[in-house]
Amino acid sequence: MKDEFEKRLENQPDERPKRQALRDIPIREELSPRTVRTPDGQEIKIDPLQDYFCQAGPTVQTPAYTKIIEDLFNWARAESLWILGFGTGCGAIEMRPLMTPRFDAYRYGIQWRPTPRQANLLVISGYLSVKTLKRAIRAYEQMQNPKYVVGLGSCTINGGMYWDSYNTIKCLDEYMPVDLYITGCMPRPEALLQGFDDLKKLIRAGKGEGANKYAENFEWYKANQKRVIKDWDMPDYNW
Amino acid sequence: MQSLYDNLKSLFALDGFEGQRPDLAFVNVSREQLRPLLLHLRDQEGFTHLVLLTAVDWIEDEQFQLTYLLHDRVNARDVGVRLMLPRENASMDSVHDLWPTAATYQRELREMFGIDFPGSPRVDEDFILEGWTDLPPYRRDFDTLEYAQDTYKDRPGRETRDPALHMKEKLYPDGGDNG
Amino acid sequence: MAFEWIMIPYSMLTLFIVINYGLLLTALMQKIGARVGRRHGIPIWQNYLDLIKNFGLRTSITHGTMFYLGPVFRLTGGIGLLLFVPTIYGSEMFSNLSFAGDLILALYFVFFGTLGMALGAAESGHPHSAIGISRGLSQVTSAELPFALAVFAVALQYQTLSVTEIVAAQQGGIENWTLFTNPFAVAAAMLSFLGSMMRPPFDVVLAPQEIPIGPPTEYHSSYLALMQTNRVIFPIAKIVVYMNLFFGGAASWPVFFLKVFLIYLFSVFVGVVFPRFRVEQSVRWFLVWAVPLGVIAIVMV
Amino acid sequence: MADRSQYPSPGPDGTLDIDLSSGKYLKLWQGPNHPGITGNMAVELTVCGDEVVEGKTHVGYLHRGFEKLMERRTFIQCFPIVCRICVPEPDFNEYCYAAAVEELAGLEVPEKAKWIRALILEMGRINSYLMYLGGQAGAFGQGVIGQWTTYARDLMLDRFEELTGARIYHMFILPGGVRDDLPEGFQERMEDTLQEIESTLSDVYDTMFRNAVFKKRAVGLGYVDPAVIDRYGVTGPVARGAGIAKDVRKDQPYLVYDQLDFEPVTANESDVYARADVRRRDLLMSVDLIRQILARMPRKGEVMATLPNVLHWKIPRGETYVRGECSRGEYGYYLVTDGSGYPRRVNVRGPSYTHAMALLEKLIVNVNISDVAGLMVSLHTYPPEIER
Repeated sequence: MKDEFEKRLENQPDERPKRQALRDIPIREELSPRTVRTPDGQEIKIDPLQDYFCQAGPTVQTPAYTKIIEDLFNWARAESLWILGFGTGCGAIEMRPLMTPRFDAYRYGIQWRPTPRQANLLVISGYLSVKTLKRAIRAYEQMQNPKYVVGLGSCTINGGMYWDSYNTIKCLDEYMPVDLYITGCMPRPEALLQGFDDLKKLIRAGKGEGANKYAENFEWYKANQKRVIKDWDMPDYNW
Repeated sequence: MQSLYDNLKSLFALDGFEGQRPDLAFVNVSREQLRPLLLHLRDQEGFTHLVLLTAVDWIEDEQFQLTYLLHDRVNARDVGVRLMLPRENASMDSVHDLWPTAATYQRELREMFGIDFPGSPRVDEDFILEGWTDLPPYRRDFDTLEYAQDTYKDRPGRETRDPALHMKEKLYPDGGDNG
Repeated sequence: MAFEWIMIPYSMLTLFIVINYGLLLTALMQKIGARVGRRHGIPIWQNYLDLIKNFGLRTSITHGTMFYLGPVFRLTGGIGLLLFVPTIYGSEMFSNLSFAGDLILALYFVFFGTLGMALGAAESGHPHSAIGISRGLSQVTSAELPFALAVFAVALQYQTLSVTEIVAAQQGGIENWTLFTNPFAVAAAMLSFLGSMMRPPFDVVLAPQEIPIGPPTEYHSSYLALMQTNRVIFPIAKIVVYMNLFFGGAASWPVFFLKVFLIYLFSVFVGVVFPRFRVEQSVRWFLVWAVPLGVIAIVMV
Repeated sequence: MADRSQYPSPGPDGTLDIDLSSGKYLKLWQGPNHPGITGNMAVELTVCGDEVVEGKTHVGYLHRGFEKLMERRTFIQCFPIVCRICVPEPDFNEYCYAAAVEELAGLEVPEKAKWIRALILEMGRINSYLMYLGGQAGAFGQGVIGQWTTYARDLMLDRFEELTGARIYHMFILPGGVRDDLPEGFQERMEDTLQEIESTLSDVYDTMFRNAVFKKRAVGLGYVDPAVIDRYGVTGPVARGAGIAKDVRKDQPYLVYDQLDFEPVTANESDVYARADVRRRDLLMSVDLIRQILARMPRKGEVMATLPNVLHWKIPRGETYVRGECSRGEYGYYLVTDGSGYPRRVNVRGPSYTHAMALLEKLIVNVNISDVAGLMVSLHTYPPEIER
């Protein structure tokens, strides 16, 4: 996985010619630059994409300075995985059984949080259509470092059944740093539990540095994302 | 169904009537006749339920086929009203005032086939796709495989085969006929 | 009673005990709720892990000063409430900084955290937070009303505003408890207790299916850790007040643990199988059922 | 009730003129990342105070272009992907597709295969309803119901696994019949599962349907006028909850439903509570139907017709529409063939298509924000079948 990632870093993402667009997408009018009249009557120019969002990119966060502290933190991170409750695909249907009596994932410190701010594990449950990819990227960038991504199902690995579909991406790790893949269509809850267990091992070993990987290769990821998302009407890094 | 056809035949100029099943038939109608026919079916004949409205792309003879499928709940029978439409800059008059739900179907057709329905609410908004810059994807001349290959990046190591050829060379290496 | 410096380390000790007990008790309550759903639920030490994890997150985003202060205020509400009422009756060590008029102060602190939270969450600018705050303030206000009435009833009944003296008046046998001497006040107070515990049917403030998850939507990493700490202190502090006012206080730690557990269990027990009220429904419910009880309590004294 | 005067006045074309800068309105997105949304879709709410002034459904987050993909797959290659169209109840895709292909190709399905198909469909219906009950209670904050029903669903998934080898995507009903016969002792184990489900349902009835708070929330919410049922293409439990006994299994019996005795379940209140109750009773009816099927099914016989060489399978030109009554309403496949080895056009007609778009946008107006989730769940919409 690692060396393959390095390999793909070599060849820049835009080595293939882009398909020429048959029509251009107008920017949504609430995002287009305009002049507004403030309550006290003066006219001001605003460019929402510039003014409304913080433009700072992600930064590489160094671990805690002493190893023992970092190990303690890693252990705690591994034992309390908060999953963002975002069912991006059909894999979400097996999330319900995970939270219920048969396979009770709460026993392993796995909980579901409704807001990306508090979650630190993003489960991409199955194929990602381009429209959802946009939202998934936003959700991922709003999560706090350290954060982890688990790709679920064959369709996140190489497209799976939808290898020739015009609307779903293939190989998810082009667009966000994936720590772990769980194969299957769809993976059984036992497979999910096993996958989470392996993820815990990774985190405890200090290998769950996806957020820093994202920060290091930020341009590469952005280039890949913008190649796929034709109407990029959001700031480059929205947190 | 035959009685229904005779009934309609007396009122509208229909060409062609295929009884697919005892409870399902298709009629062809011209563009002018469509709206009165739908109104008649809905109000007189009891076909009150618009099951679906979809299109078929007959690219060989440069035509779109629109199919309005109506359902008669009382007698449990369906009739599909077929209508041929020239293919380039195709446009059709909207029926969202007869069935409010038709607006949704027309939005989808507008997006997926590029058939315009002037006057249909929110018909020009994105429905399923977002920021789509290519041909309407459900047209026959849009090649989804080609699009996927030069838009998304494949993970190396995946190979796909045409099952017929693959089995042929596996089972009949001497190229025997397996038809 | 007079102030002495030794009180400060003593009350810190109280705080320490209460925090640990609260962390374990909250997890235990979650396990009890999970048992109803035929699950095992989280491990008993899960809350510690979550705390460490949230403190250990590397990045955090601020939305301004009040956003910082929100959790601080909330924590202050919890700790203040705990520290100004005697935890263990009669013990020099654990009666904290209680003084003659502490009942009024307690009443104030119960509300304080919510207000601070409102200020902080409002600055986060998330619409869900704003909606949650408006719901929360209206519901807490209507839930406080019967509690205040019940407190006044008790104060009238014992002719004092000092929690210590109220507890003292209830000693000597279970029949002296306010629970039996003034049942209406206790009933009103327990109803309002349900409303202030953020459990169904009165958890419309958090309401994961409607406005996930209400005021704390934007809070993360160490802010969230602060709020978690408060989330374990505040209920227990509140329960201490209830215990002292209505259930004869606690003369030793085992009694304290037992009574707190039972009172807490009451809200969980009610909450575990109920859907949630809409906010106007819950307000109406308090005004129709709880407030008259409080009025009766005052009248009967 | 809020003061209606502050609401926007509908213009001549029926559209509301909402001035967002007036500060009276707030745009609130429910979804796609929201626990109170069914699946992966979004509702764009414009709220005024605590009430919704306008709601727009946004779908397309799950679009995979099945109808396009099937145009470049042979008839037998289409069979494994159709079930992916609707996740919680995939079997109806398999049945409708198989039935459409059989009708156009003139295939005759063996008798026993029909019974097994009906069995599979009813089992899938039970799963879908169990999931719905949990969601409906959860949308009103009663999480424990979801725990119980999902556990019961797991039991039914075990039966599925035993029969088809898969939990979610069974790929069991293929053109010409079904993949396999029932395993040994299946009937007894199914009977145990059914009894477990019935006991769970009685618990659910006591805690959910007789709960005062649940009634307070659900009764009177989301009224669907029976007069607009057909205009909006409403089918299934939503229509039956409005007092219209509309059930494809009864009106146009497919498979073996003409040999089973049952009556469509209806209610008249046409609100969230009535719909939930209709689904609960319909679920009990499915339990009874499964018992009937297992009792009357022929013991032995073929389960698969002989297909032509599927690699060179050409179907003459034709078009047809096949429908079935799934747990949400009428599920249909419109299949057009042109004499080649590939379908010319496949169109999937999912009930959510009309429920989630036109109907929801109509019902959601003047609803309290807290009730949006409950209302949406009560329409029982599954996004994948809207956008395919």
